[in-house]
Amino acid sequence: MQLRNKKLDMDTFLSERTEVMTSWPTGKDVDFEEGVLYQLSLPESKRFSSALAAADREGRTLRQPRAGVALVDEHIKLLQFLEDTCDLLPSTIDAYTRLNHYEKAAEGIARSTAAGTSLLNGFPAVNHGLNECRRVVESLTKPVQVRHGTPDARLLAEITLAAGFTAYEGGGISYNIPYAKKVPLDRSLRHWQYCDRLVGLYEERGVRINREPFGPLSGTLVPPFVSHCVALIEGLLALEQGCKCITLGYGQAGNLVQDIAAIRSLRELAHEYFQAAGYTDYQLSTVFHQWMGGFPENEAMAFSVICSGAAAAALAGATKVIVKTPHEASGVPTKEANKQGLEATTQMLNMVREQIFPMSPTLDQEIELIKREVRSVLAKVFELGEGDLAQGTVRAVAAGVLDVPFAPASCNAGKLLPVRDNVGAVRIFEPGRVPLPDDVLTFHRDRVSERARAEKREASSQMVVDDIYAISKSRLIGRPR
Amino acid sequence: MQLRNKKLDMDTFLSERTEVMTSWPTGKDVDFEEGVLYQLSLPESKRFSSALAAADREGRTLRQPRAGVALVDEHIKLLQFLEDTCDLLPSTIDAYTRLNHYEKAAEGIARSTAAGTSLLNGFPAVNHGLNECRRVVESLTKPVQVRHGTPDARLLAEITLAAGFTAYEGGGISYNIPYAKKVPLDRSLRHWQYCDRLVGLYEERGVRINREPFGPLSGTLVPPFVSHCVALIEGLLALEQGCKCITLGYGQAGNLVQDIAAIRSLRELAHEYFQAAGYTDYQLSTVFHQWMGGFPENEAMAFSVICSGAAAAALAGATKVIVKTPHEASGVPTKEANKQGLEATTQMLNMVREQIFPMSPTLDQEIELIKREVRSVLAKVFELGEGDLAQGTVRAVAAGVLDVPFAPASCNAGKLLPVRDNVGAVRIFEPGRVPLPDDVLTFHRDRVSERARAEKREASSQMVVDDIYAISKSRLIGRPR
Amino acid sequence: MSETNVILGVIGSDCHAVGNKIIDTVLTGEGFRVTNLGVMVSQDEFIDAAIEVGAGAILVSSIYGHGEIDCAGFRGRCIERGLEDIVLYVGGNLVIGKRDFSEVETLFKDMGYDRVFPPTVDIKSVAQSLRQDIAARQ
Amino acid sequence: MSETNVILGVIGSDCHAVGNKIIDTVLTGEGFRVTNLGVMVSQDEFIDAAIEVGAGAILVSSIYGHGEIDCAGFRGRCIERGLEDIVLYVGGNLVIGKRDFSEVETLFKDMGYDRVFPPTVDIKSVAQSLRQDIAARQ
Ligand code: B12
Ligand code: B12
Repeated sequence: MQLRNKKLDMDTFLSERTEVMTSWPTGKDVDFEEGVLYQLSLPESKRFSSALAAADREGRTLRQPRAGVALVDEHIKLLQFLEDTCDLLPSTIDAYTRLNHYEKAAEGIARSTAAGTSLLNGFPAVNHGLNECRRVVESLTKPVQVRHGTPDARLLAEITLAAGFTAYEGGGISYNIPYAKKVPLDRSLRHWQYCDRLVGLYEERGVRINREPFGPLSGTLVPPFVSHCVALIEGLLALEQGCKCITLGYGQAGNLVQDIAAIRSLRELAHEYFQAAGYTDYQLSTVFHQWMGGFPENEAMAFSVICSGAAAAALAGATKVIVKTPHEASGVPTKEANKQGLEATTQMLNMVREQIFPMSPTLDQEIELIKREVRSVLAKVFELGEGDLAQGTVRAVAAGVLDVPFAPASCNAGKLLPVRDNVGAVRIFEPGRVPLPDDVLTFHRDRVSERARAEKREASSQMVVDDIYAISKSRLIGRPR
Repeated sequence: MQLRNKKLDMDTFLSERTEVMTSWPTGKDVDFEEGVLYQLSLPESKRFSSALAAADREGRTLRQPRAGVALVDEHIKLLQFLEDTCDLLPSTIDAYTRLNHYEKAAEGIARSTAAGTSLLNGFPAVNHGLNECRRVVESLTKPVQVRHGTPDARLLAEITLAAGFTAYEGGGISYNIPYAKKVPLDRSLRHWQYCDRLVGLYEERGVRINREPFGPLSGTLVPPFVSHCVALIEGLLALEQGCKCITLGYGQAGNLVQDIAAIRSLRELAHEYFQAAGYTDYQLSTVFHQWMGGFPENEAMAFSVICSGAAAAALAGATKVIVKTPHEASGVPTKEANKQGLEATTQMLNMVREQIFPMSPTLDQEIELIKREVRSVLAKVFELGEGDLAQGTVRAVAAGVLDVPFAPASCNAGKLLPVRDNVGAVRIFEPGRVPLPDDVLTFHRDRVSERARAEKREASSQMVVDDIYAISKSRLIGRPR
Repeated sequence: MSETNVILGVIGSDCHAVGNKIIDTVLTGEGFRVTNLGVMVSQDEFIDAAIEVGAGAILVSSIYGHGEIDCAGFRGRCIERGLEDIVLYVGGNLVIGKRDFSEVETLFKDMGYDRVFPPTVDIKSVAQSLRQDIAARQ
Repeated sequence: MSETNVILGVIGSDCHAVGNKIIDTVLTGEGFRVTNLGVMVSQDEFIDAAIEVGAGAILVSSIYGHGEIDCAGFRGRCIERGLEDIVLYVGGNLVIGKRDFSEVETLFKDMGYDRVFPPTVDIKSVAQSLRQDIAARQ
């Protein structure tokens, strides 16, 4: 069947569902109707969408860590340990589960039990199954989200949503291109239509599940318009399947003005595109990810990176911020390090929250720039799809119109090369085949030349590599020493 | 002899000098001419003024810790440990020495030797004397400043300057009102004329010594105009005695716009007042102190406070930043904690340095506000002095025209009460007898009322107390919970 | 001797004035008659004031790190000068450096202080124990 | 067998692509003939490629934390498939969590890797030892 951006009809969904639910033994425990009842029985305090709505109303930025370990009891202990210091909880899924390698995950669980410590980089929710996942939800007082990186996340969604998780991260582009190598894009888009439809079905039963496309993509010098295009497309695809609570994301680039402009433009563009597509009944929020690229190994320096992200999130007015830890450069954090990241973030949010970043022509210009870039690329996507957004997306990625820098997926062109300008904003060094207005391209070129002149060297791929390492080497801009 | 803002004549200086040099045995080792030769023999790399000039030229913000322990070898080890991670070094003097209680300092040295750990809160430079101080300077590669809080710092200046320290902090107001209880202001001003004149004499022999009035005063909700007035007066008094290299300081208030406006207005006002007074041949720089009030005990949170200060310093364009540590709330930091503060600061400066905080009407307005406040108060100071700044200062403090909040000195009125407004800027709750234009007072009153309305309570001294505790309790503004 | 008369001050060469002003405000608000000697108070100045007003307790602050030196011998001096039963509290950043509070507490209790407080203590809660301790000594 | 032929890839289910691209660029710049298998490479894919191009070394990356599982048994598998002498390097965030590097090094050396690298290693310096190690095995 050809991929179309159209609500999946119930027959298609149900016949596919049978297959999904038998793809691993734990699928059989899930009963949708019973899941709805379970979700309806949860207190308001565990509902993600309610927390987001309240925060948006009060202009607060909520704190969410990443966290997941192999064994259920340890996972619960970890989240309980973090719960006081954050507003929203995660369950970060391990990398085997993300690629549906449940046997490997089982091996990881077994080895972890034997070793007495987690040997998996996340929580293998599918292997643990419905009841164990419910034990997680029931041991906590705050809303819990599934955070992963799974091109085919159907079974994971069925299990975790029935288990009372109230938010689900991901999308057909954002959980393919940065996370997979050979998964065809139309396949991951199709599988995410299933997930979105499932969320839509819960919504129809009165259960609001928050859906969050993964904003930061490769986390490495992604220009705001690139991730915005992906976020807006995935938002539209989700709305079509009946999702109503959407959180669009963005990963900190490091230049404060650009980061604030990114969050503000993202929110405005979302309303623009969602409403143009005829959706009016939706709940929108934004998420700001603290720096997603390479971190400094030194923990005091890592705190600084964390704090710069927390400040930017608050000044930008993001609804929530995803928090890093001082162990980021080294490995999955201990629960103590995880909490330290949250504490530093809390302090910064509390010190910055009430402050207002003044409007200025510079900020206005940056917001306008991002909007024009997004509109230019999305116009081409719609054009390529001859009106169908899903088809347009597949073709746009194939054509390099949508192009994510430094991503592993073979469907991605990888021709666009970003680089920082002389004030540290992420600009375009090589546009590849991304269709941007001429004056916009000239603007980027001028900004990059300005930096090249300041550094007395040509802009080159070496400059890009220097920028990739920069923050881990205690710089924003990878200048020659 | 009546205090006058006039260069001390050589006879007066020399007869006073005999008395100073015999006030403690180590005074006798100092020979001014030999001190000049020693200073002239130092490499450029150890000269504070050169480092500041280079930084100002390159638009960089230099890092300086606070550090001082009882024993010389431990003090050297401490500074050597920090040297790589900073640009400028301190020797923070212990509190007994600051009050000329050299016998007590001697007891502290003896007990520290016995205990094998420092029992003093700083480096007792006078007791250690000339040669031991030179050993400190010679063991280091970077410029070293004397940082203290000494109303009568004449002997300390004689010893440390002859020993090769190339910068001297303090001033007759800023090292009296926050640091002493019963020292008459005219006396401390007179003693600081001596220090300034000594620096002037070095200058006349071709040895540039940097002079830095202590900006933050009580470190507790000091409105920018209050500390600016003191800084400008002390700058003018120092210039009169022949000092040529002046660094004016300011302690972070916590609202980013206000902090940036403070540093920018400080620099502009300094040129305005210095030039109006006929000084043209001087070297000006600024110093931003990371938050000087109560810190949170939690170290991750303390990192956040440190980082917010580092970011503000860089965005404001201060020439140097004085760095706090994660141990701030608890006690004199270990050398490791001290280095961590520097590392976090380094990372933040490096990530923010090249960024430009956009000009905006809000920022302009804040700069203008501070300038008008300062001009209004200083006009009164000059008026009270009938043209003499030193006399004007004594009378202005006595009259509550110059008024430092929360200071211990009995000469200080303590009638001015500051409080934060609804965006966290420090405003005036009770002006006391500080002469500000009516519209300025109305502005402050409106801002405070706006906050009071938001908090649904009257502005009161409880609100002020809440603000004093706020940052240590993980808030900028002391809102009721 | 009024049971709510207390002496407050910051001992030694210590200039930290902010906490002192707050303690004064809070204890006064709680109904104590506070004689606040401010900063830089010597042992004898504390004792003089206590004798003068017939205080039930002396509250010593030391913030700047020389507490170990400045506070030593205070109980002995009180006894010498006839204040056998006076309640002695001490609080602040009592020693140099970040040290385990339980260690610091022992150190100062051994010096004869009745209670020892870290900087994070809530002053309202102190008011309560202060009232009790003074009553117990009457 | 060309002494500068090397195989590069990220083992297991690991998607971290950035470091891989950089190692490729640097080693290519240093004159190696790099066969870069990219991310998510199985042990047998590494060996197939090494046999195909007659590589002197295999450079395994593991960034995502499952290195301890994914990298085990690789030396044995190389020997089984006839690559007795191949130089085996491994680097990245090899284990779960922040662990002392010397421990990690021992763990992976015991698995039969010739050299083990932390994420902070300078790739240019690796090029040098790589050349020597390959030469020594010829
Ligand atoms: C960017 C990033 C991502 C991006 C990756 C995008 C992409 N496709 O490339 C995204 C967001 C998608 C991502 C996803 C995940 N990530 Co990730 N990610 C990072 C991050 C922040 C930077 C990695 C990076 O690009 N660094 C820059 C490059 C240049 O450095 P590098 O990768 O280290 O490579 C260099 C060296 O390691 C060395 N090297 C590497 N291999 C070899 C081999 C040899 C022989 C030699 C000599 C040298 C060498 O040389 C390279 C070049 O200098 C790191 C943390 C960090 N380092 O700050 C975490 C990190 C690597 N991620 C981690 C994890 C766990 C994950 C996830 C499982 C999600 C999760 N649970 O958090 C998923 C992975 C899913 C999967 N299937 O793999 C963990 C690994 C934990 C551990 N080992 O204990 C880290 C360390 C974060 C953390 N502290 O938890 N991640
Ligand atoms: C503001 C400040 C200053 C200002 C003080 C202005 C003024 N005159 O008041 C200035 C800049 C002048 C200053 C100077 C110095 N300071 Co200072 N200062 C601070 C700072 C940042 C905040 C203090 C404060 O006002 N807190 C807010 C008030 C409300 O809290 P508080 O003072 O702790 O008081 C409360 C409690 O302690 C408790 N409490 C106190 N006493 C008692 C007694 C009893 C009985 C009870 C129940 C409770 C109690 O209740 C109070 C109210 O809640 C602290 C560090 C911190 N806390 O973050 C360092 C700190 C106190 N300073 C310190 C030092 C060493 C100095 C100096 C010697 C300079 C130096 N070497 O760094 C000089 C002192 C010179 C001198 N002669 O005293 C050290 C003390 C180190 C130690 N104990 O190991 C600290 C801890 C910083 C540090 N980590 O190095 N300082």
